[in-house]
Formats: sequence, structure tokens, C-alpha cells
Amino acid sequence: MAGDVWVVIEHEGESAANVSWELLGIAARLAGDLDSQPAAVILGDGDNSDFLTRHAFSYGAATAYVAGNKSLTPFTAGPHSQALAALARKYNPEIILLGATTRGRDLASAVATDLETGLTADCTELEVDPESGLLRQTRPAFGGNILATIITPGHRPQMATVRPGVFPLPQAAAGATGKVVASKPRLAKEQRVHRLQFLPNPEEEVSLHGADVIVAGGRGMRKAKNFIMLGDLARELGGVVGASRGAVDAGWVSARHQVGQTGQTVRPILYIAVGISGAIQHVAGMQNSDIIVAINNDPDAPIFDIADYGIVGDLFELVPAFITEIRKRKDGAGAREAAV
Amino acid sequence: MNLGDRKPVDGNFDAIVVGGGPAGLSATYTLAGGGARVALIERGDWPGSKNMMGGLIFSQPTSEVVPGFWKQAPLERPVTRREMWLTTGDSVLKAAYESDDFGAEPYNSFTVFRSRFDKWLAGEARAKGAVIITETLVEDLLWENGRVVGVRTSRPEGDLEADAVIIAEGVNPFLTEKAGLSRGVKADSMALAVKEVLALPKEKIEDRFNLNEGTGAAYEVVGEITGGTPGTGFIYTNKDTVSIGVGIILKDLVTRAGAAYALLERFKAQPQVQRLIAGASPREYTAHLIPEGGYQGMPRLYGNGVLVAGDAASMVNAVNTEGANLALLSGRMAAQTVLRAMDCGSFESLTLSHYGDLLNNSLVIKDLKQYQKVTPFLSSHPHFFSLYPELASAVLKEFLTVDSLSKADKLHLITRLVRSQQPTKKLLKDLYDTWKALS
Amino acid sequence: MAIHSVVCVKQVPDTTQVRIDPDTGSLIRAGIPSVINPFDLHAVEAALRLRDEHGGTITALSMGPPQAEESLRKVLGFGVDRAVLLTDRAFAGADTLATTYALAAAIRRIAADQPVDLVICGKQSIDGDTGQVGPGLARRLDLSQVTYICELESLDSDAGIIRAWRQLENGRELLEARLPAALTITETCNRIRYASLPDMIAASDKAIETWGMNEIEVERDHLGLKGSPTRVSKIFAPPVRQRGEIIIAADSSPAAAAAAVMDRLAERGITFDEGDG
Amino acid sequence: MSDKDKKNPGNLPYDNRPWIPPAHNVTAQLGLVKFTPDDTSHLSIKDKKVCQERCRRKFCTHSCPAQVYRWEEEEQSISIAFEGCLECGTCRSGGCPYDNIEMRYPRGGFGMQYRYG
Repeated sequence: MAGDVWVVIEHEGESAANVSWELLGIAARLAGDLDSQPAAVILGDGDNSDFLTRHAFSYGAATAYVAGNKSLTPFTAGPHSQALAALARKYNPEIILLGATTRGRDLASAVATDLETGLTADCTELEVDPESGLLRQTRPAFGGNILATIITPGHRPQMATVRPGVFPLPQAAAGATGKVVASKPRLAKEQRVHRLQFLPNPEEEVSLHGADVIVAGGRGMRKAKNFIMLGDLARELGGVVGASRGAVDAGWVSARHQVGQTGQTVRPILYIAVGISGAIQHVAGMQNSDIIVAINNDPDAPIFDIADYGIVGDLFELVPAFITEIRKRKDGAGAREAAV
Repeated sequence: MNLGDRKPVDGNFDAIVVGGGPAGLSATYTLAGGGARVALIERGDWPGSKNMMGGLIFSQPTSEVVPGFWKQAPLERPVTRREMWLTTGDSVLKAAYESDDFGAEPYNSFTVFRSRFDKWLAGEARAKGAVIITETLVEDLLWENGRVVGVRTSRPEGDLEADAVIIAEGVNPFLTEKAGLSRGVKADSMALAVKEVLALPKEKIEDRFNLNEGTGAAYEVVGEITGGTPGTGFIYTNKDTVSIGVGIILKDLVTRAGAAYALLERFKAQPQVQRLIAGASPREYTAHLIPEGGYQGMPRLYGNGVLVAGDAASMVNAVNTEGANLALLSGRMAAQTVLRAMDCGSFESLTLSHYGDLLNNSLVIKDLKQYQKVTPFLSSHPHFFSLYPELASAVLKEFLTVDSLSKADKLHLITRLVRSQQPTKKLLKDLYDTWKALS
Repeated sequence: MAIHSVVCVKQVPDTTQVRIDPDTGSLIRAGIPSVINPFDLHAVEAALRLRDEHGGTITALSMGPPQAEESLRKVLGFGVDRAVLLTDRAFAGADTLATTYALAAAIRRIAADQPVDLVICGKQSIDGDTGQVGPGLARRLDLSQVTYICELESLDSDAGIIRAWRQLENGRELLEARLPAALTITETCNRIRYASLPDMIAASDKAIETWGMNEIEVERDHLGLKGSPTRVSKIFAPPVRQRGEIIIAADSSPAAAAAAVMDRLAERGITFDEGDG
Repeated sequence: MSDKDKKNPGNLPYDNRPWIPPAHNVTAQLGLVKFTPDDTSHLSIKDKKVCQERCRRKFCTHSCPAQVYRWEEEEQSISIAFEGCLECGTCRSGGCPYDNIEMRYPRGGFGMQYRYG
């Protein structure tokens, strides 16, 4: 039997990053193919691990490796990598998965170096090769223009980070239990890096990740002012405004709105691309949307190749037309409700 | 001029060359080779990154600057066949000249990409000791006692002094105007060229253009390239791409409130052309102006401490697509002039007038003078090439072979050639008219 | 106390210009210009600002083919003091583990000449997009690891303490680290300066040191492809979504086109008529 | 060049019918070129009134090969998408027959970049 498939749970106190639970779903699948077990790794001060452990079990972990040490809270890469490397040396996991977040990538890189093993960043697909039993790690490369499948033939564990939102959240099974392996790693008392302060993002910040509807604008918007009407449309649809790199580079909207290879990967129910030509860098970040609507005046724009519905026309006429149409439908529905 | 608080950098430069195109690079290479300390200032990320041409360079003038350049330069294909298409309405008259000699050393011409070729040439100039400064725009000239003494760039501490400045800034003569040398730009002397580079597999290119492996073709299309609009078109073969473009005099374009890319689309859609490029996928779209004012449009070519070369000096032979040749040669002559001035220790207008002498004695100016008399195209002689194919071949060979003979000398040569074949009076007239139009 | 920073820069193909051949699905590499990894320029800028404030020296280090000298020369144009290019066929095919192995050996040699306080990298390269080299160097050289820095708060060079903000998904945190440290810099950390003309001219004459595997202390087996645990098993074009229904607005009217799309969405169960939802 | 010539280079017989937008667009073509836009525009309209009152045809919207210029009916002015400029100089060389466009080159290191050229 192969070693376990580990998922390192990224958390701040009791609040875990969604991507960690997404990864437990894929870990269960990989473990099934390898005839091994999915496991969660929870590194922290050991005080509030119960809550996270319960969640880990409910999302499919068979084992929870819980390492507790004061130096592990708050997260800094040094002690976390020492603790994780020590656990890995002791229990020999087959695979270690982490979210491709700031901390996940930070920690994974350090641990892979310590363990002198391979690490594949930002995977979009993970599967076990049925013949060799190797983890086939597929990721975009060259700015999203190609996909590369990477393997780690002669080294263990096989390590990968996965972007948030790439895999769906697994069904939680309430009340599921598993084995807890607790440890108290010995770490240097004097740490070289300390966290002094944490400032959460302001509430009103756009959150592309997790939005059901995204209305995104590109170079075709021509100027910052025109993003106002995209905001209007997004509001009507209960969504948020996104942007292509071109629009961000031009300074029309802030980088927080950027969707794409260098921005965020999103998978909303509805993605409306307005004045976006559809460069691969952008497409790489939104092609997993359920439905894509594209508005562009260029019939040859590549965005139409991936759109479910494309409208060739002047966006400065079409966006207002959409707003009018949606309001009309809402009024109609409101009137019907009133009549009932 | 008061330099204010800005202290010019004393890099001990003998010369500054503004612009990393064929003229500027040829000047820089020649200066560095002659032992001068020279700085080339280019606004793009690398010399070539802002440059565009149809895509043909000629061996003879290029090897005058860099002997045996074909052994190392990034070239696409040696051109072994040139075709001239004369189009009127729906009909196309084609004349081809093909020579296997053109496919062997010393070659006749090559298709190239400016962005790559110029980068290479800049590397050669650097190897000779030139300082290449990129990503830097020259905004103005520095003056002292009515003499140009350096340049002002947009960089911090961006003034740089030198004994001589060679302006090779290209078709938009910002500095030439500031130097008081330009005669201004006129819409009827500027052509706008737009071009697409289209990818096509090697084998398809060789098949469709009927080429031996590794050799290339250059097609020039003149007349009504698209329904009723005068202009020129060109199709050149590269290794695994085809360059296709159109040029139109800006005045014609504006008068008709037309769009150059629309012309290009229509040109591409013509059946004769479509056959060649079917299934090709676009790689790049470029636009550039061509100064077609010729001799008339030339600015004053030098002043105290300053010389002008290449497109900035309107050195383009409009009909024969020889802008890059003239740029290379004029850049080289400007450099030779500066080298001579260094020997004399004087960079005054009087000393630099040597540049004018060099140009006047060269085919550069001879050709440009010849072109003063260019008449609108030879659409009144559509029968010419079809009636006299053998002669046409001879004429084309002479016309298309770029060597050290000026076009005027060639006219004599061809006249003799034609007479030797006992032509009729009409033929002579046709020939003469054609030459007037073509040359 | 003056600071000695080593900045790692990588020459990369400009991936914004990479295209896929629609017929063959293969990468068109021909003619793609090489550029300095844009994030590395922010790393250079960070080093320059620290030097502006605290004095000291900056060494730029790159690993790549001989042509990578171009990128180092550009970095010298910003006023970097010294440039070292690691180039050797033995380094070819390195993944990030083998890369940090060679770079770490080079940094040790640089540190032998002059102690190194900071190793500064861009947050990731635009061709590999891994972000693994900075942390890898931190581990190999036992440096304090501070990655994805969005703002450098302060450096106390006498106490050997640096403070920096890093961007997380849900906020930002201020970290304090003891020198020597490895930093990785994001594009929001600074604005790259416009190099001065004298610096650019000076750079054109400066020597770039070239080191091969014999110039640094390394074992052949840990270098290049041989020293890389990962292998690329397959490269392929991303699967394409099917082209859907295209409506030409000019055929009817913008309003009709918008209504048509809203109808299609409604057919698929997506409606927005529940008031202000 | 005299002032008169400058205003009317080449003495063009203008097509001065009302403006119609260009039939083609070059978005896809421009997508093949790399642009590194500077923060500020290197292009500007010298006098808005000329566009509003004298130039009915809005010549720049046709002559510019990169379609940088667009007539904004609502604002009665030309908008300038300088980020996608090919820096050819058409607008300063007669592309605007009223010589009403000020064109400079972008700062060194900014603007367009050809990889073939």
C-alpha cells in the first residue's frame, strides 16, 4: 500500500481556506486510485485543532496529522516547513497537496527543498497514472498558452499546489470521524521571522473568487469612465466587475479586478466579457465559467470561440440595452408578484 | 543654448547616432569600425523593435556596410524570383524574372524581418565598440553657438554631448525639424503602408510560389490593387511566413476617407492573391509611413555638427522599394563624413558638406534625381510586358538587379540592349515610357 | 551599515507574445523576444531603493544561456554594481530544485567575497510561474523567508531587521525578519525607476562575470536535468470550449440582441427577475 | 511650409460628408502586437472645436491604421486609445487634414513593439 495522500490545511485560527477542503475531495479520489488514504495535516498551536479536525473528517480525510507548537501560530514559513518536513520524513506520504495561495506556495516550496523532492505549482488537474502509479500533475505553462503534465518519478513525496476554485468543494459528511495523529514538533524557540500585524481585506472589496456573476471589461472599454456602466450591469445581475489585463494595464480599474493567468482564476455561473478580445492569458482564468457571454464589435475576436453566446456589436449600445432589458424583466416579475 | 542645471554627460563621444534603423545602424557600425567612439540611441526595447519594412534587403549595398553579411545575419530567404504584377480593373499582367544566380553568393536580395535583422546589426556594431543605448527617446538637440553639440533624452541626467550628431530618426522627422533642416511633411509625399505577416508551412510556400527549397520570391503589385483605388501591393516569402501589404499615398487615402487596412483586406481577398495565402494565419500587423517625396522632399542634409540620413532625409526610391538600401548607404556616408571631420578636427557645416559630395556621386542621389520625373503609373502601357516578353525579362533583370550602377546608367545599358534587337519605334517609346514610370 | 543585496534575475521568453498555432496546437516560439522576467525588475528596484537609503552594493545573478547577458546588462543599466551569469551546459534542463542548488552555490561564492545580507527575487517568473526559487534559496542558504512582499516597510541595517508587508488572499500581514533574509517581491511593491542615462552608458562597458560549473562548488549529479526530480511528460494545447451561438446585433437591434441572450439564459435556468437579487 | 499649407496639406478636395464609423475594425490585428502603454498619452487633439465644427468626416477615425481615434457622439469629441498606437505618424502627416493632432513618440521603452517588423 502506498503512503497517504496529504492535504495541508491552510487556516487562520479556526477559519480554513476553502481550497483546503477542495483538495480533500481530490485527495480522496487519488487515494482511491492508489489504494491508500487521504489525510489532513493541521499545523498550529494545538489549541483549536478539534474544529478543523472534524471538518477535515467531514470532507473525507481518514487521518488528521495534528502538529502543535506555539511557533506554528501565526503562520510563518520557517517553522511550518520544519514541522511539515519532519512529519513527512516520519510518515512517508506518497503525495502532499497544498492550495496555491500565498502561504501554500510559500510553504510548499520550502518543504520541497528540504525534502529534496519535486514540486509542481498551480495544478489544474491531478490524476494517478494507472500503469506507473505516478501522480500526473497538469498545469498551465508559458502564460497559460500550453498545458504541461509533470511527473516526479524517483522522489517522494510527490508535491503539488492547486489553485483555489479549480476543483469543486466535496460534499461534507457530517459526523464522519477518523484517526488523529497528534505530535508536538520540537522547533527552535527563537524564530527569525515574526508576524507583527494582520489587516484583513476591507469588507467592500470585490471578491471575484466565489462570485456567481462576473461582468468583465477589456481594452474595448476605451476608458476608465466606461467601467461605470459595467458596474451598473453587474449590480443588476448581483455580480461583480472583473477586467482583463489590458484594462488593468491601461489603469482603468485596479489589479484586484483582474481575471486571468496573472490575475485570478474564476468559475462563476455567468461570465460576461465586454470588449475583451480573448487573449489566452485572460481565457486561462475564466474558461471554467459555466456560461460565457461575449460582447465585442470584432466578429473575429477569439473570445467568441469560447463563448456560449456571443453578440457582435457596439458594446456602448449593447451594455445599456442589457441593463434596460434586465430592469424590464424585473419590473415584469415585480408586477406579476404584485398581481398575485 | 543655456543647459540650465542639467550637466551633460561627458561620455567622450565623437558622435551620437539617433535611431536604430538601417541608416543609424549602418552609420554606427561604420563609425565604430573607423575607430570613433559612438553612441547609438534607440527608443525601442532593442534596435529594430519599432522598425518595419516590406521585407526586402539587397545584397550589394548591405555588403558594402557589412561584407559577407549573409553568413551570419538572420535572413529569411534569398530572393530568386521577382514578379511584377500590373493590375488594371480585373486583369493582371505578370512579368517574372527568375535567376538561380540570385540564390547563390553574393546573392541579389533577401527577405528579412527588420526587428530581427536590426537587432543583429546592432550586435555587430556593439562588437566593434559602439555603445548601444535602448529604450531612450531623444527629445531635442543641444546647441552651442549655432552648432549642435549633443542630444537631450527623456532620461534622468539625460543630456549627452558629442562632436557630431547623425539624425537617423526615421520617417517622422521630429529632430530634423528641430534642427531647422526639414522642409515639412506633406500628405502627398507620404505613403502609408500596412502589412501582415501570415504563417504558412515552408512546403506550402515553396509549392504555391513555385520555389526551390529555401529560395524566395518577391511580388510587387502596381496599378489598381483593389477596385478603383490606386496603390501598391507586395507579397514576399519568408521562411515560414508570407509578408503581404499595401501602400497608399496618404493624400489619396484621406481624400477618399478610406482605411488602409480595408485596402489590405480587399487586396488579400483578390483571387490571385487569395490563392497564395489561403489558410495562412496572422502573426503580426504593422503600419509605417514611407517618405515618397524623393529628391524634392529631401531636407537639408547637414548643418553645423549635424547630419541627416535615411528616411528622415526622405531617401526612399518609392517605385523600387529601395528605402533600406538608401538608408544603409546614406548612413554609411554620413559616418564616413564624420570620420573625415574627426581627422580635420572640424564639425562645421563646411566640413560636413563632404556628405553632400559623397551622396551626389553615389547612386543614392542619382537615383533620387531620376525619380523626380516619375509619372503616375504605366497603366497606359498594359501591353508592354506581354508584347515583349524577352525584352521585358532583360529589362526586368536590369531593373531588379541592384548593383552599383545607378538607374540612369542602367537606362543607357538597356537602351543599348533594346537597340541591339532592332526594335520598332513603338517599342522604343514603350520602353522609354516604362522606364520613366518605373525608374 | 551598508547592505549587500544579491538580486536574482531570469531571462524569459515574453509569454505575453507566445501564440498557439491554431492548426497544429503547438507553441509558436519563433520570434518570441526574450525579456527580463518583469517581476525581477521589481526585485531590482527594491534593492536599489534599499541601497539609496542605506548604501551598500548590489550584485545581480542570473542563470541561463550566454544570451542572458543581455538581461544582466539591462539590470546594470539601473546602476547595479556587479553582474554574474551562471552559464554551463550542465545547468540545462534544471527544474526549480536544481536551479536553487546552482544559484545557492553561486551566492555562497559571492558571499565569500562580501557577506550577503539580502537575496531578493521576483515573486515568480512569467514562463514557469512557480514562485519556488525564492523560498528554495531561503531554505538552502538558511535565510529568513519573506515572500510575496507588497510593501517594504523598513530596514534597520544596524540591528539587522527588515519589516515588510505581504499580500495574502484575505488580507495583508506585516512580518519582521532577521537578516540575512530571502525576499520575493510582487509588482505592487514599487514602481520601477527610469534609469539615468549615465548609468545606462556606464553599463555598456561593464564586465559581466561568467561562471560555469567549475567556478562554483557543486556536484554534477545535482545540476540540470540530472538533478531535477520533476520531468515533463506531456505538453499539449488547452482544450477549447465549443464556439456557441453568435448574434449579430446589426441584424436586429441592441435591445433585441440583449433580449435574445436573456431568453437563452432563462432557458438554462438563469434568471434575474427576483427583484434586487 | 506656409501656415495655409499646414492647415490644408496638399490642398485636398475633402470628402466632407457626415461621419460614418469605419466598416472594418482592427482589434484582432492589434492583438498580435505587443503594447507597453505609458501612463500618459503621447497623442492629443489640439483644438476640440476643429473636430466639432470643421471636420465633419472625422478623417482620423479612418486614416489611423490602428483605429486609435474614435468619434464620441455623446461627448462630441474624439477619444484617443493611445495604448494601441502603432506610432506610424499618419496623424501628424496629413492623416488629419486639419493638422489638429499633436503626436509625439512615447517615452523610450514604452509603446508598441514589433517582433517581425
